[in-house]
Amino acid sequence: MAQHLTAEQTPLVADLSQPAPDSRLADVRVGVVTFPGTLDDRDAARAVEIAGGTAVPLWYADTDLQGVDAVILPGGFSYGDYLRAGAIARFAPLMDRIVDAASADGGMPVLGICNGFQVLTEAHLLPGSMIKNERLKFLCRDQGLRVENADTAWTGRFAQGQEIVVPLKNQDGQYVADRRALDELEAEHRVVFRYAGGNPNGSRNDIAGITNARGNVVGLMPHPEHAVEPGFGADLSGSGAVGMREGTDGLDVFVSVLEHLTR
Amino acid sequence: MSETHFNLDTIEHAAATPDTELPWAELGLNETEFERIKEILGRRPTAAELAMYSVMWSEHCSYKSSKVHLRQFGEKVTDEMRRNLMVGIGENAGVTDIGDGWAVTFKIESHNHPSYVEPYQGAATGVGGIVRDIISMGARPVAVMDPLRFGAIDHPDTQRVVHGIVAGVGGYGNSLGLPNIGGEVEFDPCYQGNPLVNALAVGVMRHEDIRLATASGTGNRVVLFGARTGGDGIGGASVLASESFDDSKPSKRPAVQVGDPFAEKVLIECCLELFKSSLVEGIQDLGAAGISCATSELASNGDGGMRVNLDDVLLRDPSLTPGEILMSESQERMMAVVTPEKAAAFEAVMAKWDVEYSWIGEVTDTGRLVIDHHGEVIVDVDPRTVAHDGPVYERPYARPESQDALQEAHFTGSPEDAARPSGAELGPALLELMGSPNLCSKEWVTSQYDRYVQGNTAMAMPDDAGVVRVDERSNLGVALSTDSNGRYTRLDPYRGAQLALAQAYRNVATAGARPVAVSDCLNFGSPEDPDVMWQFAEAVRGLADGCQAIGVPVTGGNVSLYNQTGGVAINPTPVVAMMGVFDDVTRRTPSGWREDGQAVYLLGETAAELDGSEWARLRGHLGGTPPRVDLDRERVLADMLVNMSRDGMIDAAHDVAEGGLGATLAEMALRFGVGARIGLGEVAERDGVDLFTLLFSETQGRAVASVPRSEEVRFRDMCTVRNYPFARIGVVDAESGSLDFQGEFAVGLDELRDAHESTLPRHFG
Amino acid sequence: MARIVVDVMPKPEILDPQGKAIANELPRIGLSSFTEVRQGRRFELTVDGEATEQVLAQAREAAEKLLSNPVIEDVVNVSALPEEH
Amino acid sequence: MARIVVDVMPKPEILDPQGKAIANELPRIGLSSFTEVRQGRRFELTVDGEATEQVLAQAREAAEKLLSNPVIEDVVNVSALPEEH
Ligand SMILES: Nc1ncnc2c1ncn2[C@@H]1O[C@H](COP(=O)(O)OP(=O)(O)O)[C@@H](O)[C@H]1O
Ligand SMILES: [Mg+2]
Repeated sequence: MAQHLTAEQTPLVADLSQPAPDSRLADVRVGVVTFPGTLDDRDAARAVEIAGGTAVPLWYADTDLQGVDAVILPGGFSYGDYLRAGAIARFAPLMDRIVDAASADGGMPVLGICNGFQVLTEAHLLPGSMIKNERLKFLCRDQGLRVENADTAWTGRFAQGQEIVVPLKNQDGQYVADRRALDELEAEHRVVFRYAGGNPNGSRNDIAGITNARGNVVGLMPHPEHAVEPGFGADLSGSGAVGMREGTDGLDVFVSVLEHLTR
Repeated sequence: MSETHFNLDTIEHAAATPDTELPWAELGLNETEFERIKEILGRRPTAAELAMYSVMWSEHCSYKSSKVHLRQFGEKVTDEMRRNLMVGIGENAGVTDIGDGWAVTFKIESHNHPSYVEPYQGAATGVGGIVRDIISMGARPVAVMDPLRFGAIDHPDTQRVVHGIVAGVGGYGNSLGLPNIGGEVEFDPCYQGNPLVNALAVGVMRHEDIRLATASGTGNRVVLFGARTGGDGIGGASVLASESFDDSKPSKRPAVQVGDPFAEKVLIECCLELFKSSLVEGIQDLGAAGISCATSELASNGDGGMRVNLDDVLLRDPSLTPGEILMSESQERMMAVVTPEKAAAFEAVMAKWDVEYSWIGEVTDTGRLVIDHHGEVIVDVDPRTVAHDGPVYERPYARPESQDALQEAHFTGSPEDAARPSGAELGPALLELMGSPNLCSKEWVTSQYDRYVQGNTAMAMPDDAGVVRVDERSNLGVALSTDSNGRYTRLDPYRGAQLALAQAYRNVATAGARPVAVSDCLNFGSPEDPDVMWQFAEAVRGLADGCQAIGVPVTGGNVSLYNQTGGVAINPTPVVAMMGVFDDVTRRTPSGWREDGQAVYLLGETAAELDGSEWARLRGHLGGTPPRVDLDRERVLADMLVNMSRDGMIDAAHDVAEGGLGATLAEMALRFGVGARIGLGEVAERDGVDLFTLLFSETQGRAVASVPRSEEVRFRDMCTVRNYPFARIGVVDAESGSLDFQGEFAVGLDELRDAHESTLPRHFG
Repeated sequence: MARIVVDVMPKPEILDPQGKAIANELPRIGLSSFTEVRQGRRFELTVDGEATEQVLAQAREAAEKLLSNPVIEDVVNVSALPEEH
Repeated sequence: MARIVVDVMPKPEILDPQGKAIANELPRIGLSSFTEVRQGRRFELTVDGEATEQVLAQAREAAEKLLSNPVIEDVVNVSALPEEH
């Protein structure tokens, strides 16, 4: 069993050069894809490094996954979110490789955050889609989430039902799917995160994040990578008040996948 | 083809047809200016030359009315002020050394008029423009801010303007991945037909990465890259497409510019890659006056000349005339100078990011800017005469006769008057103030902006300053605040500008950062009105004197004139942006207390200064003289706040500004939802003011801090040693859920929050 | 029940970043016939009863006042939708 | 030069927040004939030459593959634009 890296052990600053506390985790290579218009790629890479893994930048136009063990599709506005969020990015050459690797026997873990989630739905790796927020405005706030499924590659460190707080920031965050797809998601326990303390955008069934049947592909709208570093995280945490910007509830998403891959 | 066909107005043709009528008046030039152009050239200008001179000699580009005053920013500098200044006024943006080999560049600019015509796109392209200024210095943009001013909150047109502008600032900034870390929102009828959209961007770089807008090295190539050139922003200059110059049918020119934030995001990354590999010798963004500005500035800042072939410019609209191409303000474009050896590497970067580019010319040793079109020379000028030798006006100015009467109309509000509540009325008064359009929570606005992206935001709204980390290893970082008070400045422009400076300075210091640099955006009415010109002259003088007094230089800025509706000018609104430096951003001071039992201290003394205050505004009063400014005292206060923060003597601090001490205490309690017990009797007695005055007067040089019990002795010692007045005015009370002014009145935090947060949603949904 | 369609397009001289992004992408997915793409909006307004001339007049007013931004967009069509739909 | 129009609308069962906001606003500006509003997208694709059957086929493919998301949207029309425009 790999050594857990707790939030207290995490360095205060993203010192990318420091030796990771656990060399087995450090051996895990997590690819972070940059599309034109991707914005939170450096943040996702920083989160991977703070969690103890190794972040590998991947370029959308390449066709080589560089032997990474997992992939993150970060947030942002790929192609300006023009047409529909994620609609153009999904045709990137690298996406074919990612779809293959996610569907292959090994079932490579893939995490789509915000725009990355939108890309995954456009690529049909995950069901449903996102439309404009109910109130039609971009919304940035600290958002409560309930972890509904702690068995995916990206949520193993959480407890079932645990409440966490991470930043939410998007304009097209309202999750929609038809009745059948929703029923199937619920029946198969594939809702991974649900909004807690108020649905911010009108998403069906308060859904904030879902997974595929195998649990290796996860997409969510809020941003766990923005709650990983004390001083630069959320103002709140699921386990009560913390200091200003001290909330680091998102870190366990990244530690989870490192542990999952070193099990 | 007719003789006067625009495309054929070559320099030869111009020399041969000296008497051709030219539309110089339509292009905004006056007769003297036109004569001067002829004198410079020794002939009449070609249509293309006329286009260039007219845009470059416009108020916006040449600062012809403001130059004589702005000079003071350069003259009133001390060695102390110069110490950290790496690039000063005159370049696209100033650059300040913040230590450890890091440099920071920031600048604030206006996009007022376009944002009234088309609020979303006007605001969006305002953000886009200022960000390109920052990139062109060689920096990676890391944050934006947006001081905004709107008309009356309940005016029907305010809806349109507010929704559009806020969505536009957010839509563009969010898409670029730049955290929005602060700004201002003010509502006042004077901005009804002329909202102010000022946008600030800040960028960081290593010292060695600073780039300048110069074209040097004969034989180096000039490249235009990014978006294609369209008819945007030619607007008033559409005479260039009209029948008098072109017998083909007049083409349509867009009334407004549309921003493409995706193109700009790609342009940012693409430029950073160019800088990293040292692929450009000089670089310039394309903003106002487009190619005219970029070519003439690059060439005149360099050591030679430039030859450009206009046929090589990629066009979005093929019907553009040469003059229009030169004037077009299409967004998301850059111009760079590249050595021939690096051209291939440059092209590879463009290919990687899928950015269109075209080589349009080269650097020459002629000292002339020569532009060809269809194989003929249509421009042949000394670039300095276009870029730097524009007209300079000493506009007449005089103190308006009405100023005395205005200054004598003090806010009197007698104690019996409803305008001056006392006793039990003070609770409702505080609630009314905290729910007023200008002191209410701005969350409705700020929640539409991404403040997290890039992962380096250590502090943002609603605290006193925005704070971003620059160096992820050392936690070195900067704090920024923007401030202005048009009402104060209306009452006394000299003092008003200094008040804006003092507030921005104090905000940065309250957050815990050492103030080091200023940028400013001077929003005024028409310079042709002597009253307005007087306001402008006084404000600049106040700002320059003020900067000298606090020892912080102006590094750049922007002047926006002609802000008026009909004949009525806006309140003069000099927005001051202050930057401060942190050795370690994790030491920043939040603006609210949270630890039960901590002592609450007030720094500074309170005088009866209600003229121009928010309270007076609530009662419909504007008159008298604004609060006094003592910048030496501000220096002491700032120094104390920075040291107290660094040495851990305070846990929270918030400056006292608009709304007075009452607003400060209410905001501190609301920040983390923690109440306090406050006793103001002793301070009122010490300062000789009543409770109403103590709560709502806007005397400067004050801040409130919460101090851990263990630090009280050190805290008091520091104040005593520096001879700064202080008073222990209360205790943080985590249980009470209220702000309890003991023996006087109490307001529940729920009630307070409701008053504070419901105003904007109630008006804007 | 009847439906009225309102079509709104960006003015030809106005930059359309969305259309541009789509036009760039189409050849990459093997569709290279198109030289330009413009993206606009289509509204379907439902009325109880028939699409009378009076209702159409209201739709035209809606198109000008609310559904389009006359500074950057043109209303290119307001018409009743044939019933098949 | 010819133009082809592609119209895409949100599926009837998918909530349309923009349409809803417009429907709420219309009565406020005095236009109360409409019981529902849906907002979709209209694309105009330009081709050099004529709108041949082959070009139309490409447009249909573009509509299905890129211009619409079948999970939430229907392509309601792909047709050549009459030349008057
Ligand atoms: N337009 C805006 N954009 C971003 N932040 C804003 C805006 N308006 C106000 N804020 C933020 O809201 C907070 C309160 O604003 P204000 O009362 O003007 O601050 P102060 O009085 O400290 O200058 C500050 O953190 C400010 O930066
Ligand atoms: Mg403040």
